Amino acid sequence: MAKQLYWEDVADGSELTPIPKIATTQMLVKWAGASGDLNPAHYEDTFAAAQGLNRAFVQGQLKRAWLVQLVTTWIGDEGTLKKLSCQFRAVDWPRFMASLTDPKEGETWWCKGNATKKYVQDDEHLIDCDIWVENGKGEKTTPGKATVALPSRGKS
Amino acid sequence: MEAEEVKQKFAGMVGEPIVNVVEKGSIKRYAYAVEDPNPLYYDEEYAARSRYGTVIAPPGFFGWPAKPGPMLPKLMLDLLNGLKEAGYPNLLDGGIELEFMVPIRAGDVLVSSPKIMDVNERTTKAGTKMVFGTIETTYINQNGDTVAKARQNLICLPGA
Amino acid sequence: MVSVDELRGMIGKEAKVEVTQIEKGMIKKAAEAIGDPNPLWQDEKRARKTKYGGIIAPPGLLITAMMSGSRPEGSMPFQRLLAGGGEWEFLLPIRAGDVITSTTALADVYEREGKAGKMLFFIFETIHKNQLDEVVAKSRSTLINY
Amino acid sequence: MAKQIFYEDIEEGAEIPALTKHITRRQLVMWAGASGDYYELHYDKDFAQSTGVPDVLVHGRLKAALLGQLITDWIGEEGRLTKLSCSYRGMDLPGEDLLCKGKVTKKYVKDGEHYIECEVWTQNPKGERTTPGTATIVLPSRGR
Repeated sequence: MAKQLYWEDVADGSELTPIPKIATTQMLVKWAGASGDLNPAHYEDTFAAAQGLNRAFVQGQLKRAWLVQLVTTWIGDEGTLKKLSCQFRAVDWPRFMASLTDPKEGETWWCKGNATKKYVQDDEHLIDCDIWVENGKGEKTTPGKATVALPSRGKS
Repeated sequence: MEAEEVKQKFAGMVGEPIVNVVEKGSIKRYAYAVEDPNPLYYDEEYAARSRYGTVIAPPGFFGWPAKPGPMLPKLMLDLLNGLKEAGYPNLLDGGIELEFMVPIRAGDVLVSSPKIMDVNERTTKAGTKMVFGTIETTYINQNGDTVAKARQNLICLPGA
Repeated sequence: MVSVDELRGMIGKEAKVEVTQIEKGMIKKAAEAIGDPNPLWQDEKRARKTKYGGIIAPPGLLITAMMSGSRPEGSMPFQRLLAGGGEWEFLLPIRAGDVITSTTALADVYEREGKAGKMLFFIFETIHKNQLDEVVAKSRSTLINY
Repeated sequence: MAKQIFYEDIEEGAEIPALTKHITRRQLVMWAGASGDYYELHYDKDFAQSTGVPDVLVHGRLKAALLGQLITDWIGEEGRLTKLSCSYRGMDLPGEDLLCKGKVTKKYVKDGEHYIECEVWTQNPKGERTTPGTATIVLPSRGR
C-alpha cells in the first residue's frame, strides 16, 4: 500500500491521485456475473440498442465502485470514507475490442478529485472532496462528492 | 392512480428485510470486478495486521449481490409500477448517496431494509411535470450496529 | 519455438497450486449458473435429511471453481487455444467450509496433424485435496494449441 | 426430487431421462461469474465473430456441468457420480435448445459397489452430438 496520507498533508484544492480505468466488455461481464445484477443492457448490444442506448453500456454502480476505489486508495489504510455520493449524468460505453492489449485513443477513463474543504468536527479530521469519472473526451460523466476522515499528525 | 395517490400509498412504506452473509469469496469477486488491488480485500495476513484485524469489504459492497431480485428490489418495482400507472413511466437514475458508519468485515451478517422516504410531484420552470422519489436502505450487522445507509434518488418523467 | 521434447520435459512438474475456500455463496452461484434446482445444493433443511447431513456442492462446482488447466509459462508455441475436453473423478463430497488445495501438473503433451496444420495437445492433471489432506477429486483437462 | 432408482432397475441400453436446457446469454454471463472464466468468446459478439465463429459460444465446461446435472437428477440422493468425462467437439450457440442425453452401456459389481457406466452427450437442434462423454456412477442395490 502507498504511504499513509495525513490531514495536514492536504490543502484546499489538493488533487486526489487519479486512477485510470479502461472499461472493456470483460469488465462489465465480471461485474454482472459476480454481482448477480444481470441486466442485459450491460452485455447484450441488441437489448441496449432497443432502449435507445446504442450498445451495451457501463453499469452506473460499477462507476460508483471506481469512485470508491479512487477515494479509498488516496486515504490509505488509516483513513476512513464517511460519505460518498454520485450522479449518473452520461452513459459510458466499453471500448471496442480492436485488440486485446491496447486501448484506442480516448478509451481510457479517469477517476479524479479535488479536496474542497478541510475541517475538524467532533474530534475528527475531515475533508470534503469533489470526485468524478471523466471519459476520454474530458467530459465528467459521473460527478459526485465524498467526505473522508484522515489521521492527524497532531495526535498519535 | 394520480401522483398524489402514489405518494399517499408509498411514502414511508418499508420493504422486506434481506439477510446477506458477507463471504470472503464475494468480497474478492467484487474487488476483482472493480480491478481494485487493495490488499485489505484479498490478503488475509495483511488485513490481520491492519487496524481492522481481518479482511474487510470495500465501502459500497454491503451484502453483494446488492440486488436480491433479478433486477430491482420488490419495493422499488412496486413504486415504479405505481408511477407508471400515474403517467410517469420513464425512470432516470437521480444518483446515489452512501454513508459509511462501521466497516463491514468478512463473516458479517447484514440485514438490509429499504424504505421509501419521499415521493413528490414537481413542475419545472419549463412546465414539465416530474416525480422525485428517494429510497433509503439501512444496513445493520449482527451486533445491531447500523453499518451504512444508501439513498437512491429516482426521477420519473411523463410518457411521450 | 519449443520442441515437443522440451515440453515433455515439463511433464509431472507442478505448475500451479490453488487454494479455494468453499463458501455457500459459491455453491449457490454454481448451481444457479447451471440452472440446477436440486435441493441437495441449496436447501439446507432438505439436505440435512439426506445421507450427507447438509448441503454439498454439485459436481459442476469442481468444473467451475477450480480452473484446473493452467498453462506453463511461455510453453505454448501457437497463438490459438482451444479447450478439448475434461475428465473429473469425484471421490468425496465437497461442502461449504472445506478448503480445497488444487495442484495442477502437466501430464502429457503430444503433436497431431489437424485440418488447420500442426496441433499440440496438452493434458493437465489436477489433484484436489481438502483440509484433512483427503483427495476429494481428480481432474484432467485437454488444451489444444494450434 | 425424483424417486430413488436402484442398480437392479437399470438394464444395459436403458436411456437416461433427457434434460432440456435453453441456454441464454444471461446464463453464459452467470457461468462466467461463477467460474471466473471471462474469455470474451462467450459474451462479446464482435470479439467472437473476429475469431471466425457466428456468435458467442456456450462454454465447454458449462456443457460438462450440465451433463453432471443430467446424471445427478437421474441417480437421486443415494446414487453417486464417481467420474465424468467429455470432449468439446462442436460449438453451441445461446438461444438454442440444448438436449442432454445418455444411455447405459455397462453394469457391474466391483469391491461390493454397484457400478453403472453410461455414455452421455449434449445434442444440438440438428441432432449432432456436440459434447460426447462418459459417466460412471454407483447406485444403491435392493439386495442390501
